[in-house]
Amino acid sequence: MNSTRFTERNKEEIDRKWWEIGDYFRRNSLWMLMYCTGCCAIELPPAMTSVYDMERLGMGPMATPRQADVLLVTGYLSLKTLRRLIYTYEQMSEPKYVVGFGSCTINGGIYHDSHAVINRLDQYIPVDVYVAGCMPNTESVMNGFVDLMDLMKSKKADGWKRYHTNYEWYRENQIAALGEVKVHDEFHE
Amino acid sequence: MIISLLIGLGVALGGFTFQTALGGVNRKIVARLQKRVGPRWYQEFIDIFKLLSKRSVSHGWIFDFGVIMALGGIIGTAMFMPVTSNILAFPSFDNFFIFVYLLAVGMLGMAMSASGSGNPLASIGVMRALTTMVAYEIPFMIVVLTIIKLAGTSSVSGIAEFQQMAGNNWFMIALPLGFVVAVLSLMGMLGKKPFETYIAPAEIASGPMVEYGGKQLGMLFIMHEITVFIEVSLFVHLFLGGAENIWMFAIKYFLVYAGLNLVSNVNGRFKIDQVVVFFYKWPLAMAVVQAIIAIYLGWVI
Amino acid sequence: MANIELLILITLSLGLLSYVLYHFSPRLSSALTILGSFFVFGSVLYHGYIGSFDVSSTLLPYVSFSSSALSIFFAVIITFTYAMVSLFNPYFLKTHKAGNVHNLLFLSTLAFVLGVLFTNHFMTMFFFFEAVVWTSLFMIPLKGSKSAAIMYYRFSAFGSFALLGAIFLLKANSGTFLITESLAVVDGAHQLVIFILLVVAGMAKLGAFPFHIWLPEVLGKAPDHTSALFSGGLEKLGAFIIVFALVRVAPVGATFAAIDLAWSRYAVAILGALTIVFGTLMAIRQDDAKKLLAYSSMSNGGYMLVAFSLMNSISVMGGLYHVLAHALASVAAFLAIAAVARQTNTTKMSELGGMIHKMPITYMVYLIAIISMAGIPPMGGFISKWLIFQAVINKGLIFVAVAVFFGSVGSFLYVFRPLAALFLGQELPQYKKTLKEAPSLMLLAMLILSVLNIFTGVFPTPILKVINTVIVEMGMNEVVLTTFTIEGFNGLLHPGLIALVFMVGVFVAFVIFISLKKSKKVGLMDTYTAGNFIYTEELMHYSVDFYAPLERLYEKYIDIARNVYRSLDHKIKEFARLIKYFIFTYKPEITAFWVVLILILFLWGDIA
Amino acid sequence: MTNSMSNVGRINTLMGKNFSLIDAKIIDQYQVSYVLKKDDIHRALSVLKSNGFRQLSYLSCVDWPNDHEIEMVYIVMNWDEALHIQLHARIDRDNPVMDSILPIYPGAKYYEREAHEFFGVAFPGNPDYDKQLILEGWDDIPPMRKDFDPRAYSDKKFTKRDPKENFEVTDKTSKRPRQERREERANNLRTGGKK
Repeated sequence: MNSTRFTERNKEEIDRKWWEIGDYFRRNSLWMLMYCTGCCAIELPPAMTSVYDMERLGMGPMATPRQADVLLVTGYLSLKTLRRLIYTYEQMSEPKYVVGFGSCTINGGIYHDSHAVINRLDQYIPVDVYVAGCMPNTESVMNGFVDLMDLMKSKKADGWKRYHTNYEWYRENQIAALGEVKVHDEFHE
Repeated sequence: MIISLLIGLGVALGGFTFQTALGGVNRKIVARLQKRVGPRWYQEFIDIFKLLSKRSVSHGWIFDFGVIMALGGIIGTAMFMPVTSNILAFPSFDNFFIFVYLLAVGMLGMAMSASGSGNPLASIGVMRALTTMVAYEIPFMIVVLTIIKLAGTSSVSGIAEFQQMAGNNWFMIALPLGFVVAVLSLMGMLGKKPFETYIAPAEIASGPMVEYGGKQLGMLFIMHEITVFIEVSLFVHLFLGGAENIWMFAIKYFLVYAGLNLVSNVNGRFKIDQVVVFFYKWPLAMAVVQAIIAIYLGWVI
Repeated sequence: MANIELLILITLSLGLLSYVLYHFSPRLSSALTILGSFFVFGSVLYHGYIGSFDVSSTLLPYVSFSSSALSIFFAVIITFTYAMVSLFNPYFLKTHKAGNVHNLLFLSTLAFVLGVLFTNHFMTMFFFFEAVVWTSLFMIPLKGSKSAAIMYYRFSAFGSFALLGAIFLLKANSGTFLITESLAVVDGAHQLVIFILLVVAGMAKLGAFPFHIWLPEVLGKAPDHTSALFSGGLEKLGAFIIVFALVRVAPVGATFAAIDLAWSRYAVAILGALTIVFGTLMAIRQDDAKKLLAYSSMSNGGYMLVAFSLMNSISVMGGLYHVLAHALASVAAFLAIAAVARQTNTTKMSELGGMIHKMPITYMVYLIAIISMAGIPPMGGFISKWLIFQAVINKGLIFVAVAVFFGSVGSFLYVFRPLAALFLGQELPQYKKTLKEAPSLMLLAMLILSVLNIFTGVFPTPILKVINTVIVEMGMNEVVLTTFTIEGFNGLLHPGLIALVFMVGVFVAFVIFISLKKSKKVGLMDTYTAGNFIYTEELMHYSVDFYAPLERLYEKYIDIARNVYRSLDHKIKEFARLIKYFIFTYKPEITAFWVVLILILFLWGDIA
Repeated sequence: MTNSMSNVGRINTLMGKNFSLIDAKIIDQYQVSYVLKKDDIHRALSVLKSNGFRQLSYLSCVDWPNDHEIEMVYIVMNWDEALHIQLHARIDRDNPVMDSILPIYPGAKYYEREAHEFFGVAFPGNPDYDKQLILEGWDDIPPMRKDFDPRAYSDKKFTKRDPKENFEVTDKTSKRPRQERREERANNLRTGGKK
């Protein structure tokens, strides 16, 4: 009786340790999937090239959601792109993180009263870090990435877990805004 | 036998470690070339271990089986690889054709797994990889035919020893045309810039790797590093006279790999049919001319 | 059954019996065919292994037999092919137009093939050869295509005439029809002609360039499982004739000094090289899986030509082993495709996809077969290709080497295509519900073939020892073999070690895989689509024009050989019309005049 | 220059001769605008197409809620003469129906679908004018109608972030070191670790 409880706790401890080691690797090798929906995307080239050189933080661009760790939502999201964004987010392999760029993802920005653009991204998918500004300058973008790494270190970047636990809530919001996430369109049938 | 197998596994592991570290160093070199700071030299290790720690998706048993077959085939190939004339798991069985064809098992596994994912981009990537292969392999094989004919052995360490015995008369100097062909072919094998059509992240979303994430992608990264190790070491043994000790091997290996990286970073990308036409034009002609000169006429320096 | 004559007669009568039985119970007839085929295979294997064949003949007139290591080797391979294909027979009879004759034809070709292989008399051989052509001819149109049968007959007739010509020349030269005796004394000016005629006969049967037109037609349009028979069995008769020509008829003409090879042999090697290149290029662009495999058979026939033309023990061993390895691999591949086609009624890759999810065993059989066909260890094809490479490199044949390497790498391309387009990829909805794994008898045949494919690649020495006796019988030195290794010209090969190391590698990879976190299962349609929602499987399945960028480079030139034959055909028809116009007019006296005139012209020398 | 003006003149006479123009306006030497009756549009487009105006550059609508009308705008272009022609026609707003111009300009297919989606105009003759194109699953009146209130729709449909009244930082002392560190890091990032 006693021994089983001991091993159980031990196992948890081991899992936690492994997770911490894994966290070290994960935060030092963030592969981005750039969902370039808006103008904030223009801040990424200077962040990647020789002026700010994102690669020294271990970050790099990736081609598909399966390979990527962090989803960059750069700018406003119309209903049409939000559907694709949710689909893409669900295809990413866990653990996964989301960074929202610019005021559009925070409160809709200059599109706050449009019929086609959503206001708060965190109602539909969990966002770990917001980078404010319209557009944010490149220092803030880099700072956002470093903040994300800090959050990962202190285990606060748990958006993907929240998505699992609050899935019903997210789902409700998605349905309320979009009607239906996956739609049929004639061009892909 | 067990000891030989362990040595072989040691070579594979060592090759993986060495090549992965060198890959990081080369990323640093390239970054310096572009006036950047560049990643840490152990960045590639971090990448691979991160991938192994993630939770991936699987598209059915063939998707996983192909990855295992790919990594297994490549580890098996690496186990035959001589590092120096002494560090060699299976003396006199390190036949050149084993490397070429056992490597193909790994490639086949990967191709199978990629097609098994059901993504058309993966199949297109595999198609391009195979087409590139049919382009670069023939000139390379003709050059190697010349080398085997001259050295009288198809054992890779035997070829290296032949060059050392002939007063360090490396085939790089003895067969200058063939050397140029082999460099071009090696760039094709490694998928370096002008010939990286089958990865093409912007066109076909990294081709065969499109559906991989997490541990499968991590294993394919390991596989890729070992493949690079095998191909560059083959080149070192065939053209640069092999190595007497492990330091010489490391230096030669580093020079070849870094040189190729520098060349590839100033190039654009070919279209897939341009790759085929390119290899069947000058490299093939040069390889055949080199073979005729060396075998029929006997003009070897 | 130790007596060959009795074996042939029994097989023939079993064929007749199965024909009769078919009208009462098709199932029983098929069972009889299977029994007969296995009986023939068993007796050939057993008595061939012991060496106790009784070659006396008492029942048939004018027929005499002899047995040699070579003919036993070929007989074992071909009868084994028949035995394997016979297991497929019961499932295909109903799809045939005239199913009742199929078993009869099947067993009678088997009997006649034995005749060809074991006779020691050239005229008997020719008779059996023709009998094989005629019986196999009627197996082709059972699925409904007559044009392929006509094409097959044309080229076979051409080959037969060449063989007949060679036989008459040999007779004129030596005064005997007995094979060994007449081949022993051949020399002088006739030698070159005989050599050419025999090679032409063999190449027409083997489907080598430039006589390759019939092969894809026949193998593509014959009943699905019969194609395996043609590829693994009947085509190998061509290799048998080639061995006669290249190995038994001594080298003729001047020698190419740089590579120490007779010009005539070098020419055959170049033809083999062209066969490899043509076969590979054509196989790459086929959409029909069976045609693709047919062209791959052609390309592998080229390897055999190259191997036999080099005329040393390593290359001949490579060639003979290639006959075996390719027979096993191509029969397995054809049968796997036939197992799919039985349920889908098509072999077009653009209409198929995702078969692996319902037919995993068939998939594994095909996978092992193509690994062998592409010459990748640890399968049988690697051993033979390695031996052939050894011989080619040792001789320093650069241009042949280009073709050999091209064929070897090109085979990765074409064998991968059915794998990706037919077995892998998206699971198409039209086959999702109805498709099932192949029935047990078919699986049995395919599994036996797979096991042998692996066995020939891992532990080839027992078979190579048998081939060594064939080589010694031909008057060459035997190849050095130990229990596990083969010694080539410039290196040792240890197939078992390769397999072991490969298994160790796979084990390590498996341990890495299994010790990591489990992956989440997702469906095939849940793939990266750049964010688009796609519900149609066909859109996500890449199978049409698989190698389009590569095909574009040479598709202008593919029809050259076919066009040559077409214009030849046209010219012959024109010539025949001309003769008809002049000779066979409405007036009989003119016809009589021409006939007399031509007779006089022909008999001119004899009369004077 | 004279050439272009003569082009305009030629078209002007062509249109004036064939149709009863409600209004004609020459905007500049490259653009002419005509207002026609609804029924004349198809004939006018066919005449223009046969006179070299091969390209339909644009098809759209303007909403006039006070007049209870929707104005259709067709812009066609001639590649040989560098001339754009706008054709305007007004249709009923409550029951907006306009026959499709698909037989004349096949390229109008998607323009008509877009116009249907955003203005609610029906185009009989276009087989799938009522399929969805841009707005996926739209559930309100067509959004480009002037009586559609995007703000109200947005308020109804999307969750808003409540702006805080008071943006004061509650505890200044504890934030200070963090801000300093952040500034330092930003500096660091800019210079790449060098002073």
